[in-house]
Amino acid sequence: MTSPMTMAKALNEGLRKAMEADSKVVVMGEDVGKLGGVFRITDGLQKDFGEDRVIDTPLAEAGIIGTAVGLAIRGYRPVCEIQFDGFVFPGFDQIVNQVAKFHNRSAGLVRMPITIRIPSGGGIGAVEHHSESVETYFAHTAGLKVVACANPSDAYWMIQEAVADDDPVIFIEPKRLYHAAKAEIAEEPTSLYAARVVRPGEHVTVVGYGGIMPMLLEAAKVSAEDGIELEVVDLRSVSPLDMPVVLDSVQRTGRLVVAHEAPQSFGVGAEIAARVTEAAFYSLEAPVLRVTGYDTCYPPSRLEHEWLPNLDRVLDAVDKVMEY
Amino acid sequence: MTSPMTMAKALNEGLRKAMEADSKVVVMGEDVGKLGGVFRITDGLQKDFGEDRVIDTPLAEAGIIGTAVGLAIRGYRPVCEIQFDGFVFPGFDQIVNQVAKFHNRSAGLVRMPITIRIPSGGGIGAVEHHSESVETYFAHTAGLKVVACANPSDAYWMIQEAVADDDPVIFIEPKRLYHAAKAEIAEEPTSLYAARVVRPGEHVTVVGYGGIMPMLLEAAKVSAEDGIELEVVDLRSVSPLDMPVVLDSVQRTGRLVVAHEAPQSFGVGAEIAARVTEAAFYSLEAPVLRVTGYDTCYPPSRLEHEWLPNLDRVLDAVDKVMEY
Amino acid sequence: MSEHVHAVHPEPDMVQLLTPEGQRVEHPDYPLDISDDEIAGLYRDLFLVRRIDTEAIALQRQGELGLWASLLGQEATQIGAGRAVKSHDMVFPTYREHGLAWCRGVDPLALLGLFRGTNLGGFDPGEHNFNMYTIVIGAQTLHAAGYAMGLVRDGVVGTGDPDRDTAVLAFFGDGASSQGDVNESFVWAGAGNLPVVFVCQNNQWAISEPVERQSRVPLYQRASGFGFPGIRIDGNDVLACLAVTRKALDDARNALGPTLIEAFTYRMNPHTTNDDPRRYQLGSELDTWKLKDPIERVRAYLTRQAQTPAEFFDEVEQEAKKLAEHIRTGCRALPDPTPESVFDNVYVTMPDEVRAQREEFAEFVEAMSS
Amino acid sequence: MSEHVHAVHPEPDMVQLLTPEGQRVEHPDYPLDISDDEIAGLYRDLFLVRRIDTEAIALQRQGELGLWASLLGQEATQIGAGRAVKSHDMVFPTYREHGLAWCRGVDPLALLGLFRGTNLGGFDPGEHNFNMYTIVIGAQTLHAAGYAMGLVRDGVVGTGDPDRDTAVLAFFGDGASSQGDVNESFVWAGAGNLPVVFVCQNNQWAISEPVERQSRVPLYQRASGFGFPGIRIDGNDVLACLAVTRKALDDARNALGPTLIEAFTYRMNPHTTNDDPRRYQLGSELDTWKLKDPIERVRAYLTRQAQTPAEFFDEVEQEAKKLAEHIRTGCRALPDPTPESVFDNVYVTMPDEVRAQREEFAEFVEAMSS
Ligand SMILES: Cc1ncc(C[n+]2csc(CCOP(=O)(O)OP(=O)(O)O)c2C)c(N)n1
Ligand SMILES: Cc1ncc(C[n+]2csc(CCOP(=O)(O)OP(=O)(O)O)c2C)c(N)n1
Ligand SMILES: [Mg+2]
Ligand SMILES: [Mg+2]
Repeated sequence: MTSPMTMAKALNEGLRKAMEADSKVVVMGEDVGKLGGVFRITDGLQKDFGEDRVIDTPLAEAGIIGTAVGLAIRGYRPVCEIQFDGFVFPGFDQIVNQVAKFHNRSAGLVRMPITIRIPSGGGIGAVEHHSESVETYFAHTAGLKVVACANPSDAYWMIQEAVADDDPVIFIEPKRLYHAAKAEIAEEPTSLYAARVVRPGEHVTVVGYGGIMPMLLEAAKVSAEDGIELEVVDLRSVSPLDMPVVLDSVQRTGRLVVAHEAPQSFGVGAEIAARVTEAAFYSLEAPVLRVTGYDTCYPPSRLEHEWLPNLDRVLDAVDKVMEY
Repeated sequence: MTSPMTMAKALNEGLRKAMEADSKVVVMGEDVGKLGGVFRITDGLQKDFGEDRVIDTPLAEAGIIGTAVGLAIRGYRPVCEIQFDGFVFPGFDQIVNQVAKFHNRSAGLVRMPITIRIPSGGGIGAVEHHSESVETYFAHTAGLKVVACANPSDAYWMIQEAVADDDPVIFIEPKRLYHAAKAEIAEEPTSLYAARVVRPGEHVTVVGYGGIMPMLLEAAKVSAEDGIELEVVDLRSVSPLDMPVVLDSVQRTGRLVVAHEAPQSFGVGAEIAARVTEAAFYSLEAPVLRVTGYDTCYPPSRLEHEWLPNLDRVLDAVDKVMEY
Repeated sequence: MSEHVHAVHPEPDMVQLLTPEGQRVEHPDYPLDISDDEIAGLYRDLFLVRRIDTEAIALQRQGELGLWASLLGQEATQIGAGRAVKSHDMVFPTYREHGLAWCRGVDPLALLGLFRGTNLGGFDPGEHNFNMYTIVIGAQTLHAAGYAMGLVRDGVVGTGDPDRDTAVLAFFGDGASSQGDVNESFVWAGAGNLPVVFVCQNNQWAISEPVERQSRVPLYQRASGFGFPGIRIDGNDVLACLAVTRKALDDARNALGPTLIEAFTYRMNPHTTNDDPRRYQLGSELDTWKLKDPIERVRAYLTRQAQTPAEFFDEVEQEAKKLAEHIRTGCRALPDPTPESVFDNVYVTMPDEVRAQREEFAEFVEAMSS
Repeated sequence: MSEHVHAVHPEPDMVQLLTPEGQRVEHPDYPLDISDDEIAGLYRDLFLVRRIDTEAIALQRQGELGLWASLLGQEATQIGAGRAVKSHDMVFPTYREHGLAWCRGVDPLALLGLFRGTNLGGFDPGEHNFNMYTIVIGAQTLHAAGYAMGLVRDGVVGTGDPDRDTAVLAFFGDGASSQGDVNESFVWAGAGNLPVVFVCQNNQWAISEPVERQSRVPLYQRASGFGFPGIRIDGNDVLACLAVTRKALDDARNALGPTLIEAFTYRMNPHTTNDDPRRYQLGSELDTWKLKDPIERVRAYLTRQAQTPAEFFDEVEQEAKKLAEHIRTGCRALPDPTPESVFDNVYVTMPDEVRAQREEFAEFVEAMSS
C-alpha cells in the first residue's frame, strides 16, 4: 500500500481484498449496498461485486445473523455488519447459541467462518445505543473470537484475516477512529491474535485496545515528560488474549494499568488483572489498576468525554501504581 | 416457617407471598400456568390467583420481557420466568436495552420493578442450552441487579425481596438445588445484596454462589480434616458485589479462591480477583485463584461432572494458595 | 446500477377522505363528521409541527443539535392519529413522531435534549401518556402490547364507559415491520385480543432500503395472519388518518381487539440530518410526492371549500413564528447535565460500588475543570 | 379451572387425500399419482419410525437416555415431507423429527447420543443434507432461509434442470410460530422469494400451552401477510403431506418462492419423557385423535383397497423387530465421549489459553480416575 488512508478507507479496501480473495465471501447488513453503510465502510462494494454478494437485508439483526449461519452451512463466508453496537442485541441469541456453538455441536463437521463487524464505542456525540462497548459479552462466550483494530494498517489487515479465519470473529471497529489520522498500511500483517507493544517503556505497562489507543499513546508522551516511561500494549485481540506479550511487559515494569471504554465491572480489565496477578504475582509492585467506563448507562453525549477513560484518569492511575 | 422444605417449594411459597403482598405482581412465562412451570415453581399459583396474574405467554422470550416492560410502565410488577438459562438470549435485547436502561433514560420517572427468574446452571443431565450460567452477561450490564439463591431459606426470602425491589433483578435459581436437601426457612430475611459467611475459617477464603455452594461447604469439611480451615462465603448477590464481607475475610485469611460454574474467562471470578487484589494488595499471601467452568461450550451431560467445578479442583486450588 | 424505483403504489383499497387537490371524498366504512373549524385546527397542527421540524433542522445545521430525524411529509399521519387518541389513551412513538408529541402536549423543547445530547428523554411519559422515544427499532411495540395487557387487567377496556375505556396507540416504521419484536407484538395483540392500535408509517424507506426489501406485499396485509384487521390509508391525508385511527381506537377500547393501520406516506427529507439520500433516492420520486403534500391539500380545502379567511392563515403563520422563536432561544438555553448526574437513576437505589465511582468521578471533574 | 378444550378444528380447506377410514379421496389441486407399492413403502416408513420412537422411550425409562421427544402421532407429516424432498434438498428439523431423519438415511442410533448425553449431535449434516437437531425454538428457520439464499447464489434454483434445482425444507412447531426468528425467516423468504418450504407441525401443544395461546387464527394463514401461500393439510394423512410438500418443493425449486404448510396433527405422547400432560390435557382429546391415527388409515387402505398380502405386514413387523434390537443394543454400546473431547471443536484452531485449560483438565481426570 502506498498512500496513507483513514481507518474507514482501510476497512473498505480490506473488505474488497477479502471479497476478491474468496468468491464465497458475502457482505450483508442494513444499508450496506447503495449507501455503503452509514459509515461508508462498504462503499462501492455492491457496485463492484453485485447485489448477490453485498446484500441489503431486511431490518432485523436476528435475521442477519441467523441467515448468515445458514449461508455458512451452505459453504459461504458471511461478513455481517451490525449498524451500531447497541443493535447487536436482537441478534445476540443467534450469535451466542448458534454462531458460537454450531461448530462444537457438530463435532467439528460444520464451520461458522462468520465475521460480525460492529462499529463500536463512543466519542462521536451520538444518541443512545450508538456508543456502546459490547466486546465483553462476546469474550465471555466460548466459541467466539473477539478482536479490535486501532489503526488503519491493522484495520486493513485484521479484517482480511478475520474473514479468512474459519472460526467466528466479532470484529470491533472503534467508530471514533474511522476518520481520525490517516496512516500507511504495513507491507505485512501481524497475526490477528497477537498483542503489540506500540511504545516501549520501563516503568508502567499500560494495556488497552480499540478507540482509546491514541489517548494511551498521548498519555505515554505526557508521562515521559515527567520521566515516567509507559510501555503501551495494544491487545488487538480481546479473546483470545495474548498473555505472553502482556506478561513479558509486566515482568519488566512490575506495574500494570488496563484501560477500556466498556463499564468497569466484569469487564476485560478484570480478566487481565486476574490473569496477570496469578501469573506474575511476585513481579507485581502494585495492584493492577483499571481505567474504564463507569458502571452506568452510557451518558448523554454532552457528558461522554468526562465519562470516557481520558488522559487525566490514565495518568492518575499511573501515579497511583508508581506510589506503591 | 415451620416445616423444612425444598428450594423449589420455598420459591413457590415465596412467590405466593409476593403475590399476596402486592396485587400488581404478575407472574408470566411459558407453561407457568396449569403446568406450574417445567420445574413446578409456579405450581398452583394460577389456580389461586387466576389467569390474569399468572400468565401463560406465547412462546417468545423477547415478547415476554418486552410486554413485562409495558406492564411495568403501566404500574405492574412482573415476574418473568425464563424456562431455561439458554433461552434467555432471545430476550436479551429487551433486557439490556430496555429493562436495564429505561429508568435511567426516563431520568428516574419510569421504574422497571421486573424480576427475571432464570433456572440456571448444570448438573441435572440435561441437553444443550439447559445448563448454562448466564449471570455474567447481566452483571456486566449497568442498571441490572443479579442475585443467586443457594438454599431454601434464601430462596424463600430473596425472591420476595427481588420482587419488592424497584430495580430490575435477574434472579438466578440453581436448578440442581431445586430438589436437593430440604431446609428450615429463617424467621427473618437477610438483605438481598449482602454476602454471607456460611462457614468461618482462618486459612483460606472460598467465595462462590448458587449451585456450587453445597460442594464448597463439603470442600471445607474435607479440608478441615487436613487442618486447613476454609472460610466459605456465599455471595448471594453477584451485582452489586458485597465486597466488605469478602475483603474482611481475605484480610484475615490472606488467601482467596473464587468458584463458579460459568466459564472462567471474563467471568465473575475475574472481577472479584481484580477488586480484592486492588483493595487488599498487601494482605494477599497468594494470588486469587479461580475454580470455574472451562472456556468451552457446555459439554454433553455425560461429561458435565468432570467439567463442573468439583471438590478435587477446589481442594487443589486451596493447596496451591497455601503453598505461596 | 440504476436508482431504485418503488413498485408499490397507492392501491384502490387505500382509504382517502381528502384528495391531494383538497376535495373531500366519502368512504362508506369511514364516515367523518367534522366541521371546517376542526379541519382548520388540524391545519394549524400540521403547519406548526412542520415549523418545529424546520427549526430543529436549522438548529442541527448550526451545531446546536447533534442530530435530527425529520418528519417532513409525514405530518398528516401523526396529526391524524394524534388527534384521534384520547388524553387517557397511551401512545408509543419511535424517534420521528414529533407530530404525535405535539398532540400529546409535549413542549417541542422537551424533544430537543435527546438530539442535543443533554438528556436521553426529556419529558414525563406519565404526564402526557406519551412514552419515551424508542431508538431500538420495534422494541416499543412490545411495550405497547404489555401496557395493553395492563389496561385489560385494570378493567378499563370494554366497560362501555367512554371516559374509562382506554386504548394504546403504537407507531413503527416500514423497516421495523421486519423485526421479530414487532411480529411478536402482533402475536401478543392477536392471541390476547389486546386494545392496541398499530400504526405503521410506511414512508417507503428504512434509511437507504426501499420498503420492497422488507416485504413484497403491502404491509397492512401482515395483520390478517395474526388474527386482526389491517388497513391501508393515504398517510398524507389527515382526515383519513383521523377517521380510521379513531375507529380502530374505538374498537380497541370496546374490547374488539387490535388493528394495524398502514399509513402510506413518504419521507420527504433525509433519514436524519446525517443521511445522504442522493446515494439511493430518485429526485423525481420526491417531485411526485410533493404533489401529495399533506398540508397543501388541507389549505386548498380550507380556501376553496371552506372559505377560510386569509387572516386565519396569517394567525397560524404568526403563531409558527413565535413557536420557532421559542425553539431557537429555548434550545440554546437547554441546561447541560451535571457530570455527576451520569450516576443518578441508573438504579432506584444506588449500590455502594456505583456511589464510590461517583465520588471518584466527581473528583476528576473537579480537577479537570479547575 | 377446567381442562382446556381446543377450539380450532380441522377445516373444510384442510387438504386430505386419505381419510381416517383409509379411503382415498381426490383433491383438485393436489392430484397424487402413486402406486399401491409406494403406499406400502410409506406404511413401512411410518411403522418403523414409530417403532424407533417406542424403543427410545423404553430406553429412556431404563435410564439409557436422559430424555426423549416422542413423535407419536406425527409420523405422517414427517414421512410425507421426508419422502417428498430429494436427496440433494436440504432439511432443517427441530428436535422431534425422527421420521424426517429416517427418510434422510440417518441411523436412528445417531439420534440417541444427544438424548443420552454422549454428544450434541451425532451425525454429519452434510452427508445427509439434514441439519443438526435445533433445540432453541425457531432458530433453524433462519438457518433454512440463509441456506436458501446460498442456493440462489449457487445458481441451483429455477434452472429447469430437476437434478440441479434445489429446495430447502424447514420444520417448526405451533409454539415456534410465535418466535421472532420464525417470523423474520418469513420476512426473508417472502421478500427474497427464497426456495424454502416451511412445515409447521401443529400438534396442538407447546408443552402445556394449547395452540390458541399462540394464535386465534389458523397458523397457515400467517404466510399470506408475508407474501407467500399458506395451506393446511391433514397432518395425519401421509399422502396429503407427500403431495402438498412435493408441490411446494417443486415451486421452490422452480423459483416460484416459499410456501408455508400447516400440518394439522396431534402430539399423542407427553411433550418429552419429562412431561406430565395430566396437568393440562384432556384424555378424551387423545381418544378422538386415536381415531385419526396416521398409520391405521394406511393399513386400512392397504388391506381393504390394495389387497396387500398379510406377509407384507409380517415382513415389516420382522424388520421393526430387527430395528428395535439394533437400537437397544446399539444404544448401550454408544461410546462415552472422552473427557478431553470437551475442548475439541470449540474452535477450529484452539487458542493457547484453551489448550492450557485442556491440559489442566486432563490432569484432574487422571487424578480422579486413578
Ligand atoms: C434494532 C435496530 N437496528 C438498527 C437500527 C438503526 N436504524 C435506525 S433507523 C433505521 C431505519 C428504520 O426504518 P423505518 O422502520 O422504516 O423507520 P423510519 O426511519 O423510516 O421512520 C435503522 C436501521 C436501530 N435503530 N435499531
Ligand atoms: C427459545 C426457546 N424457548 C423455550 C424453549 C423450551 N421449550 C422446548 S420445547 C418448547 C415447546 C415447543 O412447542 P412447539 O413449537 O409447538 O413444538 P413441539 O414441542 O410441540 O413439537 C419449549 C417452550 C426452547 N427450547 N427454546
Ligand atoms: Mg421508513
Ligand atoms: Mg407443538
